[in-house]
Amino acid sequence: MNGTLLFQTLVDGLILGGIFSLSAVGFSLIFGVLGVVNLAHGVFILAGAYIGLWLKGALGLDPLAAIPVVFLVLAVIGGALQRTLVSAAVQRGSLMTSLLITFGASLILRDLLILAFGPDIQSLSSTWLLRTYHVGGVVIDGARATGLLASLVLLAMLAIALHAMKVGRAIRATAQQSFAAGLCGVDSNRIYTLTFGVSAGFAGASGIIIGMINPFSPFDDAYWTLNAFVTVVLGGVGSPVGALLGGLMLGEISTLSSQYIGPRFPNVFIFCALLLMLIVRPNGLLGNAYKASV
Amino acid sequence: MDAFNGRIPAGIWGLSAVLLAAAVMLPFMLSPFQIRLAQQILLFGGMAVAWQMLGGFTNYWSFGHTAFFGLGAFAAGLLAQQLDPSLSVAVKLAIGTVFAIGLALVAALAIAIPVLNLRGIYFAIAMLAFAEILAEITKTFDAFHGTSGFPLPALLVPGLTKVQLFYFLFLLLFLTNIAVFVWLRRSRIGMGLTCIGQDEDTAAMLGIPTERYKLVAFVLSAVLTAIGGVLYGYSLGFISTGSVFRIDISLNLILYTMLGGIGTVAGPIIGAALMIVLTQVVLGNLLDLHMMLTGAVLIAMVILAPKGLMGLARKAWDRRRGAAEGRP
Amino acid sequence: MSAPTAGLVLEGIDFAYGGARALNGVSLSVPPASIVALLGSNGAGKSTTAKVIAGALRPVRGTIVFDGQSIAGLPSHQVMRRGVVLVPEGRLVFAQMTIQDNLMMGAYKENRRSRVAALLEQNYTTFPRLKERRHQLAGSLSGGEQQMLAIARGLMAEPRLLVLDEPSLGIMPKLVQEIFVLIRRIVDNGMSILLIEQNARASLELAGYAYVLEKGQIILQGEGRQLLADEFVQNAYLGTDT
Amino acid sequence: MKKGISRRSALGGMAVAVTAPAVFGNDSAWAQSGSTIRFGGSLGMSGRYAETGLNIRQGYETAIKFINEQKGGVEIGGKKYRVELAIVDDASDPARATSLIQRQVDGDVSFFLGSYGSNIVLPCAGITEAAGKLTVQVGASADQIFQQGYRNIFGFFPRASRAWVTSIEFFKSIAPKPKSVSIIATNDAFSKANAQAAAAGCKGIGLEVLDLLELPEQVSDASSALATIRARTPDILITTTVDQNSLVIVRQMIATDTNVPLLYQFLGPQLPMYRESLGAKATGVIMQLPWEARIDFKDPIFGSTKAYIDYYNKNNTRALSYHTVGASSCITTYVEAMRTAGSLDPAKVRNALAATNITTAFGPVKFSPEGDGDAIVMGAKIGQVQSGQVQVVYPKDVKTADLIYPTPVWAKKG
Repeated sequence: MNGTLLFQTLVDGLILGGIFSLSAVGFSLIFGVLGVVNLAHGVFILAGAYIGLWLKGALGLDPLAAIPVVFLVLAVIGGALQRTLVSAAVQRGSLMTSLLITFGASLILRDLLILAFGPDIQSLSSTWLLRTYHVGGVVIDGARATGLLASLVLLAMLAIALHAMKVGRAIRATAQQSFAAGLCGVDSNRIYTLTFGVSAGFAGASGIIIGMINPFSPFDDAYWTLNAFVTVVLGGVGSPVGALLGGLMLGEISTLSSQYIGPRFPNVFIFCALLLMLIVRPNGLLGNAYKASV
Repeated sequence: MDAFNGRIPAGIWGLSAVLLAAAVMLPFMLSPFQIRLAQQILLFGGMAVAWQMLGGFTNYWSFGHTAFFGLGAFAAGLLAQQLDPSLSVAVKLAIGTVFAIGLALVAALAIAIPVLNLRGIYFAIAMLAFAEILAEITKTFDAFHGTSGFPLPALLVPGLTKVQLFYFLFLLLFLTNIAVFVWLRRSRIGMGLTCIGQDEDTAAMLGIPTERYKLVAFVLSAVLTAIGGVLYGYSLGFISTGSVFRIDISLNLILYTMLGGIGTVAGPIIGAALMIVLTQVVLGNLLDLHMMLTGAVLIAMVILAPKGLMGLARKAWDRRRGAAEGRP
Repeated sequence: MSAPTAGLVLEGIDFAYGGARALNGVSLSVPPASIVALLGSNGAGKSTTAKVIAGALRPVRGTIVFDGQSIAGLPSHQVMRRGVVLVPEGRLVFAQMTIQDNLMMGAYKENRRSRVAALLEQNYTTFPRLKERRHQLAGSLSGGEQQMLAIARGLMAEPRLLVLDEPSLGIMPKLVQEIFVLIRRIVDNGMSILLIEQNARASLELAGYAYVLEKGQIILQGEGRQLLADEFVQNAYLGTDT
Repeated sequence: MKKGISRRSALGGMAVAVTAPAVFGNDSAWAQSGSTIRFGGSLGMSGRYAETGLNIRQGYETAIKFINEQKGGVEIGGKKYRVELAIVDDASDPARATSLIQRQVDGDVSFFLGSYGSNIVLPCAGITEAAGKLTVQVGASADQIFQQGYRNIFGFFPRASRAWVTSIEFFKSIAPKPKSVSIIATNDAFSKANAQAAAAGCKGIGLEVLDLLELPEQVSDASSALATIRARTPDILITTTVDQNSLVIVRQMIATDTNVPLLYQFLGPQLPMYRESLGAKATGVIMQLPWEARIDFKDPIFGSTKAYIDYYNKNNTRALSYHTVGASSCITTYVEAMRTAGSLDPAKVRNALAATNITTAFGPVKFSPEGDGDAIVMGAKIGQVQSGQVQVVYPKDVKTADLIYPTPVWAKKG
């Protein structure tokens, strides 16, 4: 086994994992706080990329600079979705029915994306992103490294918000004991809406970063939802650190199996890791940030 | 809950007999397109009934039943290629079905032991992952031909067109599924499963062998779904991973069940009929918007009728009876 | 309501879970700066009453008035802003948060940082044990300590009426005593308390007035000491004395 | 109470509205009326390859519109007909596709325009073939379709195993002679079949195939495959995957400084979006050109390729793709076959199709005995991106520019 190649593979996995982490954190938060598996997550991500594309075309806004705007737009969409449909489903039916609701929402939102932007593949690339760095024999891909960096910054911001801000405390408290949080004066419905909004916002932001690295089309949503799923199950539910850990594991499993077993195998390995983790530790390595283990 | 031990009322028997007679006559009166729709209603409605054997009683909602569907189709299809080409197709189908049943049995037992210990949403996710693994395996290893696909032999029976023939095969499976489901629901296992659905820990404390009941229901459900896959594969004549390992098949089974009314026999069938007709007839000619409308219908149904159409009907019935008897 | 009355007044509260009647015409009142006990056996409807008062459950019929304002039907996060704070049965602390975070959640409605700091200080003085462990996760505390934390969290909200639901349940007798001493001290500060308990003796000794709830109805009421001497109460709730 | 009733009646109404036409309605909407020729078929408009679906659909629509509006219909056997399009979305789901195709067969549609993806095309072909209906399509090229002995299925593209004939000839013509080749494919039927055909062709002319790497169907990261390519650099790197994956791979090649003397991307560089997103870095990338706008052909309906392009651009905002031209030419081919047959009898039209030897806006059309495009006549040309434009570099008689080989390393481009 070649040392540089191994190191290169590890670095590639790390960089890939950073993007998975950011793309999954919103999914993780909704799952942790509301107990809802949001099947519209992938569409949120793509919507972020498409809104970034529109902003770039219409206003000439650089994709990175568009992140705050995209975050806000997606937060409003996500919050509205929770207010109207998801809460209705949870009240009338069960948590399980929320899966069907978010699936239905994903079909609608995806068709809206196609109507607005067409089925074509698009790209948010900036040519400056295509730069390459050589560090001691290891090649680092500038675009992806930027993605990793942006992911880390955004994840850190979320972690700080959840732990140091009053509203973050309220989100955590609601996730753990919504009844007791209500007794403390927290309006849990508002927290749920806020959580959905923030999560959608993060999904949108990750969409920008994904769009800067890879071309995208409206039909990629299932891929990203599934990846978020795996990331959360590997890392842990509800916390940015869990998402980071899960994303990095996913990235490493993906690149290592691809390099040393064969480039067509990563999916098999990823899903086997997922199943294994579910059986051994259903809440992921870090467990559920809010509740005791299943 | 009078369903467990009471006799099935004569009215239900009568209705069933009429429906069955109609079902047998139907393919000789409908156009091939209409028979194809009926085929799908029988196949997917019947599989939704099979899905209910576990998911209808308990919160163990499998989001990966397409795993067994695809397993059946691939097992029978790949076996048919290995068998002596001089064998008649009917024999190949029969051997393939037996093989698929065996394989589904083994797979279900193997996966059930770890997965049935997971509760609620985690079970759902684990099943989804299981389906993805099987799908990826068929695509990744060339021996399974999942990526490029492979043909299945064409089954012909003199006197029947291909659509009619598969209609009757699907009908047969459909009736089997219903019979097994009704038997299960009326048996001790059904009662146990219902208790598990209410509160699994309490059920276990009451001495209900929860593990065994869940396993029986899961395996039955898996095997019957695999047979559906075998027949579907033969009816298409050519399959690939993309035709049988489809997440939307898993989701549709749940959707049909929810739509019609979970826990009932008629519910999944009504749900399947409604959705298949809606998506393929009413919205069939739309090029752009049918996915969006499907999503909208799905959301509307879940919010407006959380207990499904059967739930609504029952409520309306109760209300009318209540009014007739002068109760509020 | 004709004349604004101080304190909490419940009148004719009915409540049902689905079809099952849980409360049937419950009326009671808690005057300012007093301790009122609500006794009853398991399943009598005590916790349901507490949840109805706190806004977690919506009564089918009846009025709930606190300091002259109707609070019936308000959601719990609004009821607590009116000054009625419930410390729920089973403590329900935020197990995955630190003790300090738990306390700060108690002062959620308070936006002034300085006031929150002062309240923290005040409660740490009352509960020195919590101060020592303020950076530990609440889930690591013992049952009694969690109860302390739950009460402290309630106090952080600066309630005018504290509803304590079974504070002695599942706690070592030594700590129970401590908790009851604490309850008396709280009332000295002008706060009133509705104490919901199965531990009838200690409660009756403490309470100025008490109600007995049975199958969702108030079947007996009177001054604490009076009830302590009541033959029915002795037989039903106090058991054989030692 | 009130809410319950309205909800109930709403659902009841929905159920009736939905089921009634299905059970009792006839399928007259599909029937072939006296003076209209109806083209049926399905396309995947809502799946991963919906972009192709849209391109093909616009090609059909353009031809239909032109025939009806500009030509006032078509004359066959002395009678004037209008043409009409009745395609549906199969959502890449075989159950849906087969029943929708059956509906059209029942409704007497005789002329089908095909979908793509063998798991859709093959079951549908079984239905149309059994009913004696025809299919001409510009999507599916899997060998299996043309090995079933079907008489009524025609395709514009040479089947996958023959799609590399011109490319292999092109490799032979390169100087200095390349010695080795690596292939990156993705795990889907289209890509796999083409990769195998490419590998077989390369071996046939003595090129050493260093690696045949297969990535998952949707590629988000190709870093490990590229590390292998860097470890032993081939003279030619071929990727046989769809646009989106091609772009992922090439961008990662640039970002990881993975250089090869010649990069051949089967699909992708044809797209303007591909070239825009890469800018000057796109220079030198080789592709297959099933169609090239600058080569003008006579077209019996549109007049010429140039006239076709003008008409298309006047009526559409979407950039013209080879699928679009091909789709329009499918209808041209049908109409020409009907004229030759002088009849709408499917059997006669079938024989005329089998004997087709015309040029269309797409180029010459001639089918092999099995029904796929003739590998020589309909084989793709070879293009190369040069200064943001696609130039034809092979075959020599139609080339618009000389081949750049070896291409400069990424860092030297722009």
